[in-house]
Amino acid sequence: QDKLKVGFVYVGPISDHGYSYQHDQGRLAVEKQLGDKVTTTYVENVPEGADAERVIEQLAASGHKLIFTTSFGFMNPTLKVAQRYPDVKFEHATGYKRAANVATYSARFYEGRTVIGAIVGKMTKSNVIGYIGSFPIPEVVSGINAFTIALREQNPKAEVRVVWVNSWYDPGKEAEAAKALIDQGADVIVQHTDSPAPVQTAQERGLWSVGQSSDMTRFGPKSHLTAIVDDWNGYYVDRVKAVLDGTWKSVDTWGGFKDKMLFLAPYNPAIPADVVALADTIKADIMSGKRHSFQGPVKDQSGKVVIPEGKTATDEQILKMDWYVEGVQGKVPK
Amino acid sequence: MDSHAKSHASDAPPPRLELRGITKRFPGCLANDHVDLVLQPGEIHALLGENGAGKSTLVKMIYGVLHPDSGTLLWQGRETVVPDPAGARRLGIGMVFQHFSLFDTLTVAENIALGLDGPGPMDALSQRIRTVSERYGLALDPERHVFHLSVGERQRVEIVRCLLQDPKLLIMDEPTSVLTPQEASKLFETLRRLAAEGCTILYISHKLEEIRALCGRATVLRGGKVVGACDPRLETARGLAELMIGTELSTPERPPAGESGAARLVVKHLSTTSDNPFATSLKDVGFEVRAGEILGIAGVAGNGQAELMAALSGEALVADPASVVIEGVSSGHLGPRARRELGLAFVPEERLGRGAVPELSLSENALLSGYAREPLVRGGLVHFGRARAYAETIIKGFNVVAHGHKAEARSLSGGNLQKFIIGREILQRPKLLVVGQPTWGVDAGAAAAIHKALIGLARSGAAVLVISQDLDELFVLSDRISVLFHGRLSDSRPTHETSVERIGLLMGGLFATPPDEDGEIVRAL
Amino acid sequence: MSLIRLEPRGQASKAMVYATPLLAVALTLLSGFILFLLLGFDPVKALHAFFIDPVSSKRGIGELIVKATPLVLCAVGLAIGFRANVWNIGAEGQLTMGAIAGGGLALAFYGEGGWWLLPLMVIGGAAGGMAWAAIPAYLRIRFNASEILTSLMLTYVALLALNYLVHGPYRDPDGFAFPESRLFEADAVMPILWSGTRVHLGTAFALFAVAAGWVLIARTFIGFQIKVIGLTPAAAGYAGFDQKRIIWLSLLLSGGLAGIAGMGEIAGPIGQITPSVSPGYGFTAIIVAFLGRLHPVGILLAALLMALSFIGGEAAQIAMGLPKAITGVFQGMLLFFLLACDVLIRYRVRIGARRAVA
Amino acid sequence: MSAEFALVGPILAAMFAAATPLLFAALGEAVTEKSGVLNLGVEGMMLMGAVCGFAITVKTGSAPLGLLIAAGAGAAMGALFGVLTLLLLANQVATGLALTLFGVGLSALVGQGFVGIPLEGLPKLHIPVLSDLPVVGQAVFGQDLLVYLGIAAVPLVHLFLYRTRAGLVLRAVGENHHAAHALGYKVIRIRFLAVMFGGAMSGLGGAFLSMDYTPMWAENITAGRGWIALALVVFATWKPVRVMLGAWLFGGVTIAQLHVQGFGIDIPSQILSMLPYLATVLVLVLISRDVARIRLNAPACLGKLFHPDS
Ligand SMILES: Nc1ncnc2c1ncn2[C@@H]1O[C@H](COP(=O)(O)OP(=O)(O)OP(=O)(O)O)[C@@H](O)[C@H]1O
Ligand SMILES: Nc1ncnc2c1ncn2[C@@H]1O[C@H](COP(=O)(O)OP(=O)(O)OP(=O)(O)O)[C@@H](O)[C@H]1O
Ligand SMILES: [Mg+2]
Ligand SMILES: [Mg+2]
Repeated sequence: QDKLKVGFVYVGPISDHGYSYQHDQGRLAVEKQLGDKVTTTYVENVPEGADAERVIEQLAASGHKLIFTTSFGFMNPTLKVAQRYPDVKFEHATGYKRAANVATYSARFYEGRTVIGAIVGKMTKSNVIGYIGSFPIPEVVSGINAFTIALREQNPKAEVRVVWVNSWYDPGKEAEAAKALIDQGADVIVQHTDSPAPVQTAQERGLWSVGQSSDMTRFGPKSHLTAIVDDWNGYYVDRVKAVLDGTWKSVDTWGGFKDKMLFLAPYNPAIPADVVALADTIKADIMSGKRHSFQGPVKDQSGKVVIPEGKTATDEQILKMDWYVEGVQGKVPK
Repeated sequence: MDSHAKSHASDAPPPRLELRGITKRFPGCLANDHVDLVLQPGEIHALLGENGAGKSTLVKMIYGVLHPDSGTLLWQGRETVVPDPAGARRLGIGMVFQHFSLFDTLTVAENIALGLDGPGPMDALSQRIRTVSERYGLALDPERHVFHLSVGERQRVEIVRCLLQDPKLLIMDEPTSVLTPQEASKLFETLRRLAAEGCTILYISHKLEEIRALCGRATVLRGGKVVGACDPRLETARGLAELMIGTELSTPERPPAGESGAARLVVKHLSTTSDNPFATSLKDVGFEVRAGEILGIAGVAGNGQAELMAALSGEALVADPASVVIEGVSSGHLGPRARRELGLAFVPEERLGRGAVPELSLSENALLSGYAREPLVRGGLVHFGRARAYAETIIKGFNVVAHGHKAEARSLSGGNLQKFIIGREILQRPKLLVVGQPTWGVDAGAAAAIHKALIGLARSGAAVLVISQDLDELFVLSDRISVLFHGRLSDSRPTHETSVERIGLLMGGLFATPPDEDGEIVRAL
Repeated sequence: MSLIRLEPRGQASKAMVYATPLLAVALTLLSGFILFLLLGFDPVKALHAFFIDPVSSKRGIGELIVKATPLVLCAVGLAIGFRANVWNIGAEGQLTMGAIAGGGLALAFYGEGGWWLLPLMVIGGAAGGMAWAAIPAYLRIRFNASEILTSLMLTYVALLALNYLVHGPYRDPDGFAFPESRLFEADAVMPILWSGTRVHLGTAFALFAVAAGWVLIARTFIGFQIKVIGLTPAAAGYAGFDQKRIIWLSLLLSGGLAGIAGMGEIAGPIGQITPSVSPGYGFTAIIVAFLGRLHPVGILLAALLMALSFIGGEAAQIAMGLPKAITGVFQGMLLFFLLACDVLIRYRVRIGARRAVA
Repeated sequence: MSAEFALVGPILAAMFAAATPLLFAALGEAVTEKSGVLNLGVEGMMLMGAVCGFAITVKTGSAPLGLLIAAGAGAAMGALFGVLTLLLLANQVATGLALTLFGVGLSALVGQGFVGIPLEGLPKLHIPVLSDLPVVGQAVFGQDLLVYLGIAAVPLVHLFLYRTRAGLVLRAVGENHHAAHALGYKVIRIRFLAVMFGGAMSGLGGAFLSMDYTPMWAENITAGRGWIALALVVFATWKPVRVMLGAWLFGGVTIAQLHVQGFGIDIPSQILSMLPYLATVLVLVLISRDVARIRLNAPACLGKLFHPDS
């Protein structure tokens, strides 16, 4: 019997050691665990534009029965191709549109940001946190907010300064942004971009940093507190199995710590034990549902209560988040 | 060293340079065909020939810029290969090129340094330049940029560059075509002095009177072959010319001017300013050209000729429209196209690169200016058939030697291209023709043809303005002559009431004058 | 004196004009064969994947055309400018502005469109590209500022402007704040010309541009003026050709065509405004223009070849896991060969030393 | 107020560093262009320098060797360009663009095994008292060595171009290649060397990024800086000192806009990011009006093909 062909479409190079790299790790996990039943194919560096649809269709036309399209910009192309190939299953990451043969999946990255917010709140001395943003999309904005809420819970005087670099991966620009934030007094650099340059810069200046997408410890062993790491391995293996078993359904998966879709890189040994304990507690509480990253009351910058006492933010509120909580400097670009 | 000489009696000193059977082929043409030439120490030797005869090719091989396909070269009796110009300079060969090999944006000293091997520090070089240029009466400021310099001054740079290396052989390719008579005679003095010091001079020129005055021997090339040698002092200019072209030379007849007609071009109080700091401003220039006459404007290049040409052609617009009146229409504000439509035709001094596009065919070059007065464009579309026909008419009517209308302009010799351009303008039946340097670098035969055509045009009722530095030419052509100096124009004189000497003096400004009074003095003379 | 030297031909060789591209492709195949072999891939399979697979289906041919369309549109305009020595290297920015303007109209009339919307978007796209190209034109004419620099810098500005708009004013109100516009409604989408493929009306514009570009260059007096200005500006001044007009014309024309290309992408295969409209078509078009020897028909062929090399690279990734990086190397080689072989048109190669002189 | 003032030093420090890759690449390109060759492949040459310098340093542990190889890799790319445009007379604009495409691919291929490997940056200068001076201390005395090297290259290139015979010959070749040929200069050889020098400098600019600025290798690490460098050469009218000022202007505005964002000023980041580009255009417009100066400095044969027999 023919092996199942599984295709992966990446927006960046698999060698980015960040976003696309992590997805490719998931592909490799599939190969490793189900290698006797499946073959995998990937296409890297696919521009989010007219080209995406062609690549996806090319995979569908060449006999791939399950195709993972791993960037938000692939959403509409995926749906267009899915319409023409009803017997092919599609999985689109981070999007919000589904169809009978298109499932969506994403990770609750903000959960990780809550934990690091608490850690950073304990570690900062200057009470100024530098935050490097890629693009002002809800995923990043909700991350900033979750981080800030947890940060100020530990340290009400702390404030967050955001610099947008308008790129997911530009080491030079990210380093420059980190320098600017450090020069403005930040003593911890948090990033929601994919290159290790901010970690390197923080290390050079003898300050703390938090990585993103993959474990960046080796780029700044003295600086790297931890990192939020995407983990698609389990999900990909599950979904491929579902196709093999014939149990695949179009669902929306939005997994957090509990679903092992993200984890934190090993803590820096320099983090005091009580802070580690605090972080572990928060993580455990999130997993058990005892705690939510957006637990009322949450006020926006004007002081208005957006999430009332006793409530937590709905998924829709998080998915559409385009406002800052108290404690973030500046305004969300619109 | 002398003992190595093979072809000469061992007691006679060997010639400075001997060429034997030099042959050079270019794609599609045999430029030099078994050329033999002997140059003795201390002689001034002329190399004569029509445009395209192969003179420049031959001397470039001597200087190592080109390499012969076959033949041998003996330097002071010894068989030698000149690998490149630096090698030539080491042997003691210097050369002044027909088309200057100068670098506009570099200074005089830098330009000269580039032509020397081991010029030493710049300061010392500047000092040497001053010394040498004073000794030979070729004033030069080493610190100036070349694009500030007049053509004559540029040539001085080239000459001084050669003199600085104490050459044993100095090659000069058409050096005087850009000089005033006074400058030319000064150059001759320099050359005679050099020759007296033992330097050999190989001299190329189309100005046969000069050759007669300067050179002791002449070798004539035709179609790449040596066709004769003579002592030019014993020949007439006409005789030399006929030796060159191989047939009889017809000199243009100049029928007496008829009644001069209506003023076709009236220039009044024409002054220009330019944002280019290196331009010469015109100051209150005024003249008129009437139907049926030829007005000559003499002057050394750099005295405002370029600016006057631009102001007349419309390439530069002037502030006051009424300062240029063509056919009764104030035109100072009109561009070239509108002026052409009024009846102006125009032959610029630069042929290749202004008057014609080198890479384009003759039929396209016919279209270049022909569009204005010939029906070559219809509804925005080019009528290539008619452009071709027009080109062929020009080629036929003006005896242009070319491989038909498809030939690229750059493939034509200088004289033939000039005939083509002048033909292109004349065949548009202009009411007014402005010509700059009509025969610069053009051989005697072609020059005669061009002169004839210009005179013919004037006699048929057009007004013709000729701007030239060649006084002989102006005296052949013009009914009246003015002089342009430092941007000011003298009043015109009927040609027969003045003399080459007087005009030459005016052109050189060889009288002490405070600059602000130039105009007055020019007018007074 | 070297053993191999180039000797100018009296006239450009007509035969070589057609022979050199074939020679270049042959050399590319040969060296590609060696490259793939060295990297441990089956060369025959790889070359097949690169050059044959993509065009062995109707869909593949359609994709080739879709990919070549914006390249042709941009390159035809650029070539006209390059002929006149107008160095517009900012077609990418003009393309982006075309998308911004044309797409903005689609969004502005969302829900109230009609048959008139698409023509309006085409005009808007062209106007957007032209407006963006008008800035370098104005700065060059008025201030003598090099259009090389200004058009390049404005490209970055345009890309950032697009980025700003999709995060803000153009953002889909129902799109969970993601940086994309709504999907265009039917009235704002380019009709498909060849059913079963994505070949859209933009291709017709591209073909029209090729034809019109050819007429302009080869037949019109304006084309002649452009040629003269490009070859010898002084002769153009002498003939009375207005250089400023030609600068305006060629920048507006290339900007307008690039704008249509950008608008064609968003209203065609993309169907909405996204942060990245073009994967560098405006830059690639510069190579295409020169590969096509600045001739519209040549550009058409060069664009197809470039498009094939992009699509072939993807096909090779899918078929045999050839990394993207190798595609870039291979593409570079193809271009080098194409550019280098052109020397044979004007020169012939002579082997053997020049006859030693005397 | 004083908080903002205290930022002047750090902003300057960051500006010098941000300008360095641009400075190297643009200086090299200025020399190349002065010889009459327009090489648009700067981005590709920078990438090859970046990846080779990084790879060698990782493999051998020797940063000087890495820099040497980076320069060599850039020069090799320049030589490739030279073969195509100077010997085979290919169009320079198109070949330069193809070189960039090729360099992007080849550097990614070479760098495949070097992604995700950390590297110590190059040593910083620290002069005990001076580096601790307020405001200028960090900026002027506490930079990476390559930053000083880049700045030192400015007077060196200037002296070479305007005070040495070789520089004079190079300018002459760029001004009028036919005349230079007639005087016996080896136009092609001189241009070849100039193109290789430009490549070597681009390689160093790229290596500064991968070995020092953000010591790591990533595909396309130059992120378009090669293009900016090209624009700066035009901006500077081919003058080394103005190349430096242009690089500082661009780097300075880049850094300054990040600070503005950090202060939370309510201007969209995309608009702020446009500022370096707009500032460059603005200054260019202001200085371009002096036509004579541009004419005096622009190499008249830029981009023109040269064949000795025609
Ligand atoms: N580089 C070249 N390639 C092809 N043909 C050439 C080249 N140089 C010269 N020729 C041709 O060789 C012939 C001789 O040219 P050359 O320049 O030696 O003539 P000349 O006697 O100096 O003419 P003139 O009096 O016009 O200066 C001409 O037919 C010319 O067209
Ligand atoms: N773009 C061009 N550049 C140069 N020459 C051209 C061009 N186009 C055409 N020609 C040449 O012009 C000549 C005639 O062209 P064309 O066929 O348009 O005219 P025709 O048909 O002879 O004239 P008519 O329109 O009066 O019948 C041919 O020799 C052709 O090679
Ligand atoms: Mg000659
Ligand atoms: Mg016809």
